[in-house]
Amino acid sequence: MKIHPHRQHPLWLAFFLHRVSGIALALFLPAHFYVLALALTDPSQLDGFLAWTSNPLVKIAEYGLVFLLAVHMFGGLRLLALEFLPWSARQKSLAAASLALAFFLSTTFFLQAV
Amino acid sequence: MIGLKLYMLQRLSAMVMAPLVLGHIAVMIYAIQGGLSAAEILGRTKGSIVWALFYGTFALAVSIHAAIGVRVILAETILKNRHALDGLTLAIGAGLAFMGLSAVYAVTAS
Amino acid sequence: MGERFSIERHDTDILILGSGGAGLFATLHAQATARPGTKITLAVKGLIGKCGCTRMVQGGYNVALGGGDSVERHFMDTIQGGKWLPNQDMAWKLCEQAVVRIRELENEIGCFFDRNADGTLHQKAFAGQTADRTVHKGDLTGIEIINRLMEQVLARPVEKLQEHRAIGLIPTRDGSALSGVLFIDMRSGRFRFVRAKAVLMATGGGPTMYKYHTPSGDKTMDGLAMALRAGLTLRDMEMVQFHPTGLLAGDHTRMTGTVLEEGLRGAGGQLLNSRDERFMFDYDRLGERATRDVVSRGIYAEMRKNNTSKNGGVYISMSHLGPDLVRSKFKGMVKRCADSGFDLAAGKVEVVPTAHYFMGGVVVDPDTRTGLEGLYVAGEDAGGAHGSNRLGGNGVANSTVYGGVAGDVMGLDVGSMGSHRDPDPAVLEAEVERAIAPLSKRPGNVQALRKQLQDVMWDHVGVMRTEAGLTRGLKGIAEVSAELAETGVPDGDLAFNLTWHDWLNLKSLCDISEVIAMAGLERENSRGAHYREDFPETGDLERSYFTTARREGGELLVDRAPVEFTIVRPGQSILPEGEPETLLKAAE
Amino acid sequence: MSSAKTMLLVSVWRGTGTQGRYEAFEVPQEDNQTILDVVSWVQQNLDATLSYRFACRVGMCGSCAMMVNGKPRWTCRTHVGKVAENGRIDVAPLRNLPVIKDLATDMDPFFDKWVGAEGHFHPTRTRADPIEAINPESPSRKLADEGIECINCAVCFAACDTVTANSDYLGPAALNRAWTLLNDEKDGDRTGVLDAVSGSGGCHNCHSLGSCAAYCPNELSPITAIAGLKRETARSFFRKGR
Ligand SMILES: Cc1cc2nc3c(=O)[nH]c(=O)nc-3n(C[C@H](O)[C@H](O)[C@H](O)COP(=O)(O)OP(=O)(O)OC[C@H]3O[C@@H](n4cnc5c(N)ncnc54)[C@H](O)[C@@H]3O)c2cc1C
Ligand code: HEM
Ligand code: SF4
Ligand code: F3S
Ligand code: FES
Repeated sequence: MKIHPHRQHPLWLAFFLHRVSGIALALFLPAHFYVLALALTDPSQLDGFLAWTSNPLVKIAEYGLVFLLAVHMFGGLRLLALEFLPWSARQKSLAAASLALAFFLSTTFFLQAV
Repeated sequence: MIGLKLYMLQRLSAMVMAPLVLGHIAVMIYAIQGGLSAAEILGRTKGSIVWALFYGTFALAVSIHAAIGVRVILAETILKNRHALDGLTLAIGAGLAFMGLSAVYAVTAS
Repeated sequence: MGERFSIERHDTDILILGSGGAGLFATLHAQATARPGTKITLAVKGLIGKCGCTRMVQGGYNVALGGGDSVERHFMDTIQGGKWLPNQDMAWKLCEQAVVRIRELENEIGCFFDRNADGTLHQKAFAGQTADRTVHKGDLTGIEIINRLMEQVLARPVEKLQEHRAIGLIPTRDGSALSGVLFIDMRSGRFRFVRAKAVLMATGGGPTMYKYHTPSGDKTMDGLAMALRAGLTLRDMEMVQFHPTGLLAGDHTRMTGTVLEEGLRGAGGQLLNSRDERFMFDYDRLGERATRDVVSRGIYAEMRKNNTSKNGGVYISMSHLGPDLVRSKFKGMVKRCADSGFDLAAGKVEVVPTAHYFMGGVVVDPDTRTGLEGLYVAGEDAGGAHGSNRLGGNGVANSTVYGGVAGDVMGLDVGSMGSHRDPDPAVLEAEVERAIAPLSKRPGNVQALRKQLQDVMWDHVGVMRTEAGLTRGLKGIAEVSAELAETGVPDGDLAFNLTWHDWLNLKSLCDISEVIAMAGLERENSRGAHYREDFPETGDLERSYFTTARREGGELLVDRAPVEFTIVRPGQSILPEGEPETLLKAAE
Repeated sequence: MSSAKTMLLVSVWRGTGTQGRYEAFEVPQEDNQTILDVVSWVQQNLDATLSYRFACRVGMCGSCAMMVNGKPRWTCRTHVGKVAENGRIDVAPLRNLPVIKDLATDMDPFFDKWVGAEGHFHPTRTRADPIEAINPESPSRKLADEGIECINCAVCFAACDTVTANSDYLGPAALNRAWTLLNDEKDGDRTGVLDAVSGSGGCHNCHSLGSCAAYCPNELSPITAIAGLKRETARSFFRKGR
């Protein structure tokens, strides 16, 4: 996929990541709630599910999920900072820093998980 | 297509969630160390008002936040009708809140 | 003529042509003055507020705001700058009303001009002034003025006809009054005739018939050409102001001719010839800091000696001041030069005198009324206020002051006017025929002809003039006109057809070029912007005359009329006894 | 003079409304040549019917903006050498505005939004009053000054994908103007401006994409101005509940 020329700058990419992670989280959320609600109706099914999650592939998927959450959160915090704190120019470094933090956090999670 | 009110709701819910997400991830990292089981999770959460409040707030905030977020994306892509948008936002928000609170109830009610 | 050239009809009460300082102010004032329900229409060749020269004003706006300065002093500077040729009543009203207009701009329109540390307006002195008088917004004063005016107009219920080019003033059958204006709706290529009870012409002159020129591309003397055809009298038509430092970047770029600001020379910029010598001191004691006309002539003389830069001009050099200083002090200019590949801060930039402003225009009274009932003229289209030379900063003051006056006067006048006046169908048809003439001719190169006219005007009717030269110029203009009459434009799609409009532009320019050359022949002395090498003297000030030009039948009649010294006579002053000649600290 | 001229391969969008296609032209390359010069050369020498718009030719009027190799630019101040890619240049009408013909767009929607953002001064004094003394160094004046030199070229408007996606959105330039008004001590309708930018097409629709600031030829920063509006509207939301 070619990124349109007028979009080739860091802030646009930051927006793109934020949006993609937002949608992904929104799609995942009902599933997550559903699984947890199983606890009420059928705890054994939940256990089965949790066993399934120790599968390495699923682990990677989970890692991805936490990564998305972290990306989205720090991206969102970056936006909140931009919008509510009267500072400005350092946008690009903020965008980069939030990505780095997200990466760090999710990697920690991943390392703990394996 | 959002005005000041929806904007404020989305930003406020985001601010509420930020610490909760951090907390959630921390719990997960901690929990995962011992390998998770349903019993273990439930053992911790069942009957705990604190956990109920923690996840209850989270569920409400995320419902509001995600519903508005999805609304914006829909409005900018495929759904230009204002009434349909309003309806859908409400439906998504309510749906998520119901599912979310059910889940919280499931894991915390004793 | 068929369906294609049918004329759409339209009515309004007040019609305003042009959206420079004059047109926009007229719109606002007419709206405020006229009875509620009066329909006001603003028609413009480009987009509202985005064309014309007011937007390009850099230096600022002259207005006497006290602190020692006075309307009297501003007036005396204007008269002396104009070498005693201005219509004194107009010059007076300009200086007097500028005070009101600047308050209006700040308080009602929302402009914010540069301030002193104590919060008062900052004022500086342009050349030819005896007080710090020029109000400004950095060096982008025009953008601030026009953007704020434009917003006000856009926010009001005014009818907007954008990209509507006026091509003819259509009188009534008996010729006693104006019926309305014929337009080409440029976007569709269709004709539209708009009847109006009162019409303001504020199309802003624009001497773009010179090889090097500063005004925006939409200005091509359409207004004066229309007025001439309508039988109105024009005055001071020989008076073309040249700015000494236009950017010279080659024939192929539209950047060529655009202004490098006056302040560069003021700050110590040096003009160098091909041998890297400063030559201005050969021509004037003040060197580069002499007035615009003197420096323009100095550069022109040096160019005639063939001591020229690569593209045939001279160089301006700032680097001796220290590139960093230049970069910080003239940020906009440095960036602009860099965009077209020049390093103003550390290198040399090629410059050439460039046609900047047109002092000549329609004869009007101080209320902007003309000899034709229903027609009003303001701004650069109107002659008289500046005489032979316009002081820097008096241009935008003139257009905003008289635009406002026109709006007030029209707003009141339409109240007492009855119904619309019907047009003379013969004139209407003749104007359409004139405009569509090139569509049935074999297409040729309009651009080459424009270049040809620009060379003729530059060489023979330019910075320095002689009888022989002006006569050659007239011949050259006639040749271009004749060839243009035989040159066609592809008649395919007329919508947004720039080449058709280039043709019409050139037609207006040819018509007015002829008048400039004729008036130049008529003035047998040298005043302000007009310099005759064969008549270098100023002439008797007491017996000052201005030139007039009028078309009658097919003939151009050029004449002289005595200047009436209604307020002050040459050699006298209206400043109180004992007032110092200048309030400026002597320039080192 | 140089020997054989290098030729630029110029691809120009031709058409009206939504119908159109690219046409290729060869234009001799020159020193000091701008994109506007290239387009003019095509009209003057190759195709007399090519439509485009310009006025001042020095970056003051904002009439000449187009998409050049996919990016919005003021063409009269864009040097060919800066944007040509291997001697190739694509020129198209500005994004996000209706096309009248070829490279000329209808800028009315842009200005309608300028007005919609309450982008005009609201006086409290008249021409009979003295001019207000204002400290040029005051924080609010400095904020206003930062955004005031907009030439309404619509480059930011064309760069912004939110404008593309959301036809109600007022867009960066109009909101930037609203922000300068809000910081103008002389302006008399703060509430009106805040209301105007809080509607369904208001500042809250901005996703801080930043394309506006990345392409503004005058180096203005609408993204910063809009953040300011979000802050001010939020503040008034808490204070007055609206
Ligand atoms: C680069 C530059 C710098 C300048 N700097 C200064 C300065 O610092 N101080 C100063 O006092 N003066 C300055 N001037 C002069 C000043 O700009 C003019 O004196 C003044 O702005 C003229 O105003 P206007 O309203 O008469 O015309 P303009 O502002 O030129 O407006 C003319 C309008 O008429 C329209 N028009 C033209 N033909 C037609 C037609 N056929 N049909 C419909 N509409 C038409 C045009 O599109 C335009 O909208 C400068 C001029 C230039 C070019
Ligand atoms: C943890 C803290 C979170 C923060 C700080 C946060 C912050 C934000 C912010 C500021 C926006 C607005 C972006 C814009 O309008 O440009 C946003 C959008 C969005 N958020 Fe979140 N968010 C968080 C968590 C979540 C979660 C858990 C979900 C998923 C369920 C989610 C889903 C969305 C969606 C779908 C959008 C719309 C994206 C868009 O408009 O591009 N967010 N978020
Ligand atoms: S903010 Fe910049 S890009 Fe946008 S219209 Fe103004 S000058 Fe042009
Ligand atoms: S590009 Fe558009 S989304 Fe906002 S930051 Fe600029 S207006
Ligand atoms: S032509 Fe005026 S900004 Fe380019």
